[in-house]
Amino acid sequence: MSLLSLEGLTVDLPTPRGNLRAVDGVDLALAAGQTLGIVGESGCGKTMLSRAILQLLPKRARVGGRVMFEGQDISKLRPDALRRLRGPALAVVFQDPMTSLNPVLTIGTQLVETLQAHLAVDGREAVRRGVELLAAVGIPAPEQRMGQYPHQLSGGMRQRVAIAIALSCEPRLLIADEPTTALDVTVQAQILDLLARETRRRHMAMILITHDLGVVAGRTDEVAVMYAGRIVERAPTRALFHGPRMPYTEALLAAIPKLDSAPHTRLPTIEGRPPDPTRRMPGCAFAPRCRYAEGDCVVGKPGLGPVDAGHEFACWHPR
Amino acid sequence: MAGFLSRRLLGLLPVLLAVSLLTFAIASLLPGDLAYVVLGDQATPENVAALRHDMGLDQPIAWRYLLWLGHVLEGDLGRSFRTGQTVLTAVTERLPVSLQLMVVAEAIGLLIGIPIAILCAVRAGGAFDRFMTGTAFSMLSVPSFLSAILLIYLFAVELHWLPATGYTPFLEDPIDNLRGFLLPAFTLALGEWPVLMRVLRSDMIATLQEDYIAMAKAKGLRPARILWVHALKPSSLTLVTVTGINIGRLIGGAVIVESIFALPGLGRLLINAIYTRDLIILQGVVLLVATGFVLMNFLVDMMYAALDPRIRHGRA
Amino acid sequence: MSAPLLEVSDLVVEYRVGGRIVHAVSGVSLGVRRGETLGLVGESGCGKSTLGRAVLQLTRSTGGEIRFDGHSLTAMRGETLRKMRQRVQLIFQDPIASLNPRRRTGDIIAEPLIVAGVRSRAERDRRVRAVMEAVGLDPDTVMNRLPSEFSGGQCQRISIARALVLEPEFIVCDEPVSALDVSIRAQILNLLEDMKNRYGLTLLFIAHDLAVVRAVSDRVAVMYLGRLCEVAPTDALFVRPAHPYSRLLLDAIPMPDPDIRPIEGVAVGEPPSPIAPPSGCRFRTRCPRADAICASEMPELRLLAPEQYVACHHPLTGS
Amino acid sequence: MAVLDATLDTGLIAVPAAEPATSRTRRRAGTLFWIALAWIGLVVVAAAVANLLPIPSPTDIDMLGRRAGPSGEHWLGTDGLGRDEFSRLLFGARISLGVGVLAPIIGLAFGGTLGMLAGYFRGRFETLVAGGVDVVLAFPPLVLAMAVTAYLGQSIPNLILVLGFLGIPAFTRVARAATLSLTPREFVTAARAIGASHARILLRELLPNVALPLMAFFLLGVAVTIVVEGALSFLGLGVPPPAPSWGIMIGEGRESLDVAPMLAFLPAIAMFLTVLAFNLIGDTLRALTDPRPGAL
Repeated sequence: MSLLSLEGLTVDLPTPRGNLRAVDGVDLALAAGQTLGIVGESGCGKTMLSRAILQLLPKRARVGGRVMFEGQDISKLRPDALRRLRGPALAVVFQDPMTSLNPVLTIGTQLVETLQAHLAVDGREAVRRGVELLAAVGIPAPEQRMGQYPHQLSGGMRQRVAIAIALSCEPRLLIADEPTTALDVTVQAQILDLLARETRRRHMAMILITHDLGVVAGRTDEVAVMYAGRIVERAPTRALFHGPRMPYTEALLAAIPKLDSAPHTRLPTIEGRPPDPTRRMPGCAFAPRCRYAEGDCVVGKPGLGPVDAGHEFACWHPR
Repeated sequence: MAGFLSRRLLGLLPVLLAVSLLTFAIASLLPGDLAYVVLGDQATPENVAALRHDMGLDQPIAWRYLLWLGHVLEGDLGRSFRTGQTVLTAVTERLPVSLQLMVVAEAIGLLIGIPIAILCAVRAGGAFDRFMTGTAFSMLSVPSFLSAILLIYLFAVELHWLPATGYTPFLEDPIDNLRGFLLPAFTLALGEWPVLMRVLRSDMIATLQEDYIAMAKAKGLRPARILWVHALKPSSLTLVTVTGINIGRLIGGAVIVESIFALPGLGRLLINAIYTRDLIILQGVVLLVATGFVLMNFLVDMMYAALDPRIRHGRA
Repeated sequence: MSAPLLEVSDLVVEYRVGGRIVHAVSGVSLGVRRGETLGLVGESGCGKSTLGRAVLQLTRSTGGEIRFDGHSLTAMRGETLRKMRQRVQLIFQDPIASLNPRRRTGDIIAEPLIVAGVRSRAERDRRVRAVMEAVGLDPDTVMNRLPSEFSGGQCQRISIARALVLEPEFIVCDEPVSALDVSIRAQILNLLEDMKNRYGLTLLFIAHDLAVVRAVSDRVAVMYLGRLCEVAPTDALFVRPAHPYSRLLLDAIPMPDPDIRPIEGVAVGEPPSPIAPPSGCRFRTRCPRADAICASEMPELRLLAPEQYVACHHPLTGS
Repeated sequence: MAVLDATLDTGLIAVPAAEPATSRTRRRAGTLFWIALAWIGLVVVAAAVANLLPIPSPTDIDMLGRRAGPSGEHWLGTDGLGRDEFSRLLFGARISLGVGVLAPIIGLAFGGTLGMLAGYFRGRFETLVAGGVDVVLAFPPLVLAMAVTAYLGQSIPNLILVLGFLGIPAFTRVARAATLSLTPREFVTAARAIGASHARILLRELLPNVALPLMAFFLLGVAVTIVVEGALSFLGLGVPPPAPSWGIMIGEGRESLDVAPMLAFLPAIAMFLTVLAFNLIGDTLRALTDPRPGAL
């Protein structure tokens, strides 16, 4: 049985310009201990997808489909039951640790309250475990840090604190939503290392959401590519990078500047831009920008079909 | 923290100096010679000249300011030439009445405003929220003298529940004292709560959309803890400022309310000083009120630093 | 070899924040030759953007000199400086913030012409239309719209058009693509290359993304905490970096290739604060090769290989 | 009304974009907005044509017909001195609106300029301006207005001057805050990079962006000024009698609350509705202040 499975998940947001379908029928499964990368450009719905899994969508959002976690639909859970799940089962690391940590509470408070909300520990024990966690995520002088406020730490340290909080109750699934986008490249490498190490050590499943194909390449078991609210291709990481079937994935890979190409080589581009998500279109959402598009592409939406060895894609004319 | 405090205290000095200068300027540069005011219409030029000399009015203005400032620093704010009372006695006699009025009014305002703001923010856009924001918005357009009249009409003229005017010192009869204060304080509070409520509501709504609230939910904290610990503290910064500033500003409202309800407070003292052209009292009271306001602002800043560690650590 | 078009010598930029001095740029010397693209890379806070703005004297320098085409910009004031600025232009990172939200596109692009004293409305209109077409915008549809009606990529085109309309010789590109999605990024990078060829531009290309810099630059300068670490031809820098920091930057990039396993533990720590930079070599606190001399003596930029300059006591040689 | 001053200060500066306008509340604000505009239009027209209408003079005293009920001759009856209530309401609108609009114009002109210059040039000048604003704001505005009008003499021009002066600090704050937040934006740097002069940057780049918040604040300022003028007149320190001002009418009506409450309530309602209308329009404008960055 998979740890998490999404079945026909949709998220609709009412906007002044009409209904915005942020997530459009996503099916996805993740086994325990596996790491899944979700890649997509801004506005593709990857953040809404993660918020839907976490049940943290804005109130006005309408959700369809099911979010099955360990066999129960968590979108149907009562608030109490959901609360008990968050922390010990499901945890999250957000993009910007500056905004995801409360600026007026000390790091110690934010760590300890999480421990005390779920584990039967007294104050002293919670503090002891908090210090341990900070040390585990590579924060020097953890005792001192407990009394400090987020703004007194550097960006990388703040993200380590956020990770420590997320790990505090030993979750079975960690959702990391662009965890390194706000950080510098040398710090990004450290944070990605830390996440990889902890998922291995704790046999924890992780969904790593990012816009950067480079981030998922070396650190995930599987990758799903999102475009206009749908998953357009999903495959074991190596298969996806070596043999992308969906033209969007192919184009995305080609558009990245390579470290080994000569200067002043022209980059292959994807002309145009993603469709307006408030407008429903009958065919494949990528068709208007696709080099291989034919008449049938604008008529019907291709479904996500499995080919071999877990490689699935949504395209009428795959590569 | 000590450094922060001393820096802020040092910054107060020029402001207070400017406040004294402006007070003095208003009182002395305005038309209307004090000597004429004192002596009345029958003054002869000789009398006036003599009095001007006695009062030091023939000295250069800068010198007069320094003299006055010197007296002020010694605690001598002058003496009314109408009643013979010193400014200090007049103020100490009336200050408690105004303070009681302002504090009770602000407390009622907070008591109404805070719970409503929180309820509105939690269900922003809901029926209760829309009703209360609409009400608050309308209340903002009701000047205090209007609500005073409305309250008097309702509770004193029609229902006869509360006295329309009158003041009983607290020590004489606490019950009567409170009954007398109820209408005036409520009048001011009616204008206060919408301000406080709107400020807290919009800050709270903004805070509730922050990532750290999503994070707090994702950590599985209880809703009560999220609301009271994670959301309220960062949202209350503007509320603290407005509360502080408004306590100072209520003195303006107190002038009207005290004169309508015949309360012997600072506001009445001020307005009487204006009616009778009692410059010394006016100047003294204005100086004290403005100084009080500056000090109140200082306190607000300190509260701010206590609430927000970023300011405490010098990253305003 | 021609004389440099832009010559920065011993540039120092310091400013005060809350009573403390930030050492943003501390003694940087650099030349940009006519017609080349010099890439300037470094992490946030290394002073690369400050350097870019100092070139236009938008940030006044504290010491040193900047010469453009033989004229000292640092010595210029008032009217002469304003005239000179029209030969040097700037493209910003955030395409939306760099356009006035209340002015129409046509007016935004015409603004430099008005400031430069082009009186004739017809002449301005002609040149605005010409430059719009050059950057791939349709003048008739774009002219009367507000920036808020455009996507990030299109705003960046408008921004580029504004920089080009006076036909400058030199453009400082301050992270021009880092706010854009991968598919749009390639379009803008290609556009910059085209414009460079068409208008005979010299570019100072500031970025934190080494792969992007690789794609456009002839030479690359690496900056760390207000100082230059290494200046080298692009190929040399990417193939045999001589400064340990250049090496670290290269190793930290997440490669979009699943066969390259990320090396864990390549990066340690985070850059210290530019308010209190370390003595001697500023990178020594994170450098695996640091020893006593690095703390006591500041390394000067010296020639290591043809055209490859490095500021390090213990440069990497060989591979 | 002192309360309202604080609302203006903090309401506008501290929380410009925090209000989440769900589409429904927006639409509701839409209808209310037009009703408010219509009401103000009505009041303006009534005030403008008051002396052309076939109504009795607002100052003719008729001691025999005091506090008369509505009749063909006196549509809304007469006040405590037998003056026509309807006529006094219209002529009162003239004064309340006149003072209410003219005084904030002074504040807008001086405060707006001062604030923009301070926010743009920063440095000592800004410190000085900000300090001056703090000092003036330390004085309760109503008290200051009372003191100054008492000594300058009660006249409508004096009232406008004093209330206008008292509005300067608030306008300065708004303009400075808006300018401060705009100046570091890249489009201003871009203007400097093309060699635009300070004057051009202030007028072409900054002013169009500062104008809308200032305009919103101006409308809220009109509301506040009407209230302050009313309060001063109510206390007998504003518009000199026998000129009809809503404040004076409310003050006079208050004496006869027990026998003729309408004499206080009619001008009170007029004032409330007008102030509410200005607040509404100002607030709607404020909500629109930030142009949302376009496409999703």
